Amino acid sequence: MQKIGVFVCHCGTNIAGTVDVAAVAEALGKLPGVAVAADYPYMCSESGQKMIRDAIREKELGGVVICSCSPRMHEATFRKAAAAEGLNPYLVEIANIREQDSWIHRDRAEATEKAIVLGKAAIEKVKRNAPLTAGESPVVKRALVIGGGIAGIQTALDIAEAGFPVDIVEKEPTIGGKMAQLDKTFPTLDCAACILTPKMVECAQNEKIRIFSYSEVSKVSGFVGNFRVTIRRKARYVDETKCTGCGECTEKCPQKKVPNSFNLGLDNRRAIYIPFAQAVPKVATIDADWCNMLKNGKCGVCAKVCGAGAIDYKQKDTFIEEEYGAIVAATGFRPISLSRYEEYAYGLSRDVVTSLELERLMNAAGPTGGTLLRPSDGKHPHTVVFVQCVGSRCEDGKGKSYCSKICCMYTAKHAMLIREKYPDTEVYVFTIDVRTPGKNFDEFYRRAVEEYGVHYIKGMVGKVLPEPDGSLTVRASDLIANEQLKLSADLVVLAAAVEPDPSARPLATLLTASMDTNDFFTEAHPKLRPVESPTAGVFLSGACQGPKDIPETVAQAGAAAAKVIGLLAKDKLVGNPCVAHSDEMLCNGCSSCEKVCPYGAIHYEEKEFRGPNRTVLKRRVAAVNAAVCQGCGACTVACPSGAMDLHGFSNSQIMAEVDAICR
Amino acid sequence: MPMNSPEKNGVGKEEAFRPKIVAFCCNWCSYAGADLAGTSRLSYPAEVKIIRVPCSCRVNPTFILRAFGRGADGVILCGCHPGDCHYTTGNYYTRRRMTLLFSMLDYLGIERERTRVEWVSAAEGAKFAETMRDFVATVTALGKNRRLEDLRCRN
Amino acid sequence: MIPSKEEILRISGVNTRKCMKCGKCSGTCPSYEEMEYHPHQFVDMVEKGEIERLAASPSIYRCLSCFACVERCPRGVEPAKLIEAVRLAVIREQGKDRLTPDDISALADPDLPQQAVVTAFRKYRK
Amino acid sequence: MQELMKARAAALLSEGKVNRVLGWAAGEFVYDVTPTVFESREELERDFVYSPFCGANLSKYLVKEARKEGKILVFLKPCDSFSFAQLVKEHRIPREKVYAVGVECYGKTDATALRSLGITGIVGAAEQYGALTLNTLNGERRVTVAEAMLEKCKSCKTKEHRLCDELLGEEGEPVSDCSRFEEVEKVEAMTPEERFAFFRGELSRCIRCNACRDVCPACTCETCVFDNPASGIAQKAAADPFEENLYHIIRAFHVAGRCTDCGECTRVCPQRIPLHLLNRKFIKDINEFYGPYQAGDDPETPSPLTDWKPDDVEPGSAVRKGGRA
Repeated sequence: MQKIGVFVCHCGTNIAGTVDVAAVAEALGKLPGVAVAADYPYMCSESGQKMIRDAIREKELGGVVICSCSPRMHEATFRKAAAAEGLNPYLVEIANIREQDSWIHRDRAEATEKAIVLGKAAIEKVKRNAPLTAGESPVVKRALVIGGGIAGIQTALDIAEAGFPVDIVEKEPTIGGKMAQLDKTFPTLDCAACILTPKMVECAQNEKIRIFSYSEVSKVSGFVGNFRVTIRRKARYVDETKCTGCGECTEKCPQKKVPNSFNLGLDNRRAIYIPFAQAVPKVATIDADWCNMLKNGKCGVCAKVCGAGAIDYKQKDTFIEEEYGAIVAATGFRPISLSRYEEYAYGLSRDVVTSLELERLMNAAGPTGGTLLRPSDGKHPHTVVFVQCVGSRCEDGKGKSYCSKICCMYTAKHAMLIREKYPDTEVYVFTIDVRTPGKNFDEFYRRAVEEYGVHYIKGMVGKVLPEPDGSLTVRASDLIANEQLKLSADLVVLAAAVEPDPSARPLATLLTASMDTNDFFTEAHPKLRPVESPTAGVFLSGACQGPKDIPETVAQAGAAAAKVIGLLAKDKLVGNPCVAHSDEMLCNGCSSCEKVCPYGAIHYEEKEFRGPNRTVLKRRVAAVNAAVCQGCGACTVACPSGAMDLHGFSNSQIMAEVDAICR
Repeated sequence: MPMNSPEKNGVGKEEAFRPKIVAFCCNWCSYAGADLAGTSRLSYPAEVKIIRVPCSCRVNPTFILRAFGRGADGVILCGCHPGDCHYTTGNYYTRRRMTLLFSMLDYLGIERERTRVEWVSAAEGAKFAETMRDFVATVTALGKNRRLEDLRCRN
Repeated sequence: MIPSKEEILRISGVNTRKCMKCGKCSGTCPSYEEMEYHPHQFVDMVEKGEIERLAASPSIYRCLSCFACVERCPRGVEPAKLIEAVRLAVIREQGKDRLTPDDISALADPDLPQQAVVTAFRKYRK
Repeated sequence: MQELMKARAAALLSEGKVNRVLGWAAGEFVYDVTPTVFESREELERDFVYSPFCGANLSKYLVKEARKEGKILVFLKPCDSFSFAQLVKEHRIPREKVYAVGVECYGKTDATALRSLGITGIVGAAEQYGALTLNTLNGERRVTVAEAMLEKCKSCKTKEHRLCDELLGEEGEPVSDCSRFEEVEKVEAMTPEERFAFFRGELSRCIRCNACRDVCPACTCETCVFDNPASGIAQKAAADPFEENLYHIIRAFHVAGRCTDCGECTRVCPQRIPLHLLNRKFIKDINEFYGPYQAGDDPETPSPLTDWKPDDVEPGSAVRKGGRA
């Protein structure tokens, strides 16, 4: 029989004051299997630990129970002591007779009796403990950042700064994301390009960073420290290594009628294009949907003008496979489609635009060269109406139930910029609330009102009506004045709600990372682990986790990078040995466990088993990836056959504890 | 002997009845909450014995039935508040499982007050102690658990 | 008897607590100028239990039941249904019909679609 | 119908589309019908039956049968097809190894019920248009199908099949006036004392023969926890009186969210314990708490116990709501 040592701590008078520790040691010492039972003033002290170590050595103990303070306090201490003596640390159990006994009970007899029961339960548990060894797995010292917006850029830069190689996968031809499309940034009004493009260049020049633009992640396997990722490099029909970005082809391409997606379709570009002047990588891309050469083989102008010989109409999608230790999701956001909000006449009048479109209309590199002109007739607007919460805070089935967070501030910015550049323009902002929590945010909004004379009106716009004369009639309520307003506007700007980029959902499936009902990635803990996904090794950066402005995004990007660096700095990952494991002889392969696992730690294998009469049976059985499992035990209860059990908290251990307490 | 004879169920010696209570506590919230109750010296009856589990979702209905079978008078399960689970979703599964189990026990005529699920965070030491006091009082008032032991008793 | 707030909520099936006071209902109401109390005020007043004031106001007959407010409300509050409920509660009372058959000849003009008369008749009397 | 099924089975066998047929075989008595695997046209010709007594659900046998070489033909009544679909959903049966033929069913007959109607010595039975003609040693007797229906058929929920490759006979429709929860509601309406007494009366008759488990199409575990000494709850005979209770609660819990309410447990119980009352209570609770759910209905919807919503009902209030006492 396994020899068990029981050590009862006085904790000075903390325990001994209420619990008769000697009596506890005596009572527990009489139990079958207990080889030694002793008490001592401070078990956690050097001499107390020595007492335990001596007993382990001399009595050849196979298990140790320490009746002391909470395991949350000193479990690690005592495990270490046992390990030093060659006893597996997981053969140590703690009976909590301080926080859960001596400190809460005053009656000595009662407290002593309870201490004995708790000791008994721990003894019964330790008898069933198995020596556990934490699994180790190596860490591939390379990170993958999915998404090349400001979030992905910042995360990649920070990781590279720490000396680890990083790859950025961006689905567009250039990194930069939404921020590259913005004009100015709140609350400082510095220009987005001025602060973003240096970072983009830094990414391109940093030798630790590789940029896979016009690429997508197509397959992910493995687990924390050892992901294996397949990246699809979409054919851009231009050899990236040869293209110099001179732009000759984009000038000569005869297909001029391609809606310019970078300018949100407000103007046109060619079929071969570089999205914007500061694109990284500055490489042309052929839009296969519009290129005459690719569609019907009639053209080839770009190939002719390209001095570098970079054009390759025969280019195909290629796949590269790479290993990573950590993956960062930075897939960002986009404004929702407004097609279902007919009342605002978006799509009916070209002078009803979204805020992101306004950014382009005000951007010096935009379709109007930075002069604010109405898209319909190119005239200066004299009355501009902003509508807030278009699709945000909506439970009408058309929009999003959450607050998009950034609209109040960027609208204040837009209003301010318009008033500054065109003082003759009247600006109205219709709001439900103005939400400005953030450093210098409320001051910024107040400046818009007080210094720039923007008219903020509490109330919503009910309808925008395009008039035959080209103007827009805006019907809205002014709740403070208790009036219905009818304004004639030249331009209406809608603050469309933001939503996660649609590429996030399929990516989450590839990563087995969980998402909320709005398709934002879920954090491992909403307060304490906000930049980690519940899936180990997957981190979250930027608006893919929830609506965020630039400062917040950059802060979170840095935090995600720090988490990645912390992971990559390790040579080996030592797992928690208290993980689930499946008895494949009992497993039905029914997938119940897989469905409740929050970490995607369970997969299925077809395995061969010996059947009756020398036959071989193939069965589907569950297998737990110990490196990914966090040991919650949800699967153990979902499993109907009892095949799934948890190391360290096994069914038999818990039932032995129950028995010891109840008998 | 008639089942409800005073000698057998101890009526008249009510003050001597001390229920056996098993409390399953998740490691991250409720066990820490219990520790906080201890650190704050908030007393609750010694009848409560805590079993530490990593997450409330580790608690198999079998454990609860086992406890009753072995003579427990009440079983309480504590976990993180819904939405605050250390493992993100564990307590949501717990909630469904225990809802169904308790409903079944009630359906079988077993006093529903003998089973309880309570969400206690690591900061709620006072709530933990209060919950335990209340639960022990409830179970004590119910008296000894016999329904789960005696279901097949023929007379 | 003017019904209670609970009664109005029950008849209309509206949850006034969902209102976030954005005023979009009133921003969209074609009958706004005609009304003493506007759609958003209706929601607010029902929520505060001021049913009597509403019931006494001619506003309840000014609502066209066009349901623009119902269509546009971002929170699904459905103000028109509240107005409908209050109007119903009023005309259900003895002798409170808004319209009697005798009134019709005075109202009728050749441009008025007959359907409007029928609708008004259905809406304004028991 | 029987001849139609026989012919179709024989055809599929000879085409080589399947190499075995899972059906019902005649026994010594006409009401003693046994699930059987037929391997040849001759065996089919000799033994295959589809009679009013073919209540047995064949889907569970597929778990073992589908592991063998070749494809197997199975005949499924509507309720059986739900069990089949659920087992496929749980990966217990490889769908491609089974050729499922749905057969129409208007309720199967309970021989015990016939006996209590005074009909004994049955040597033949035929069903047409809801009427049952029984040849007995004492002459011909006629009853309606409804009069002597199996317990499970009385609360039939649908006559529509799931997941079948083909149908013989007509496809039915869901039973619109299915009142399968009425019995559960009756028990719920009792006081706790009455409920306790009721179930004590029922469950105390259990002899732990395990028939309910062995027939249950949701109980297909490779090794049942009650047969596994390591599980801590294994035993054939009750160690103390509580064990019976434990056995039935655990069994019901293990199949909760997976039980299709096929009613086989009650059909095979030699002690006539209404075991479906336990399973149906779980189904009713699931429907009320988490929205209507039918196991085996479709391959996607997650089982309610492997799913959750942030605003699910709390255990305490749920019991108060469900218990009503």
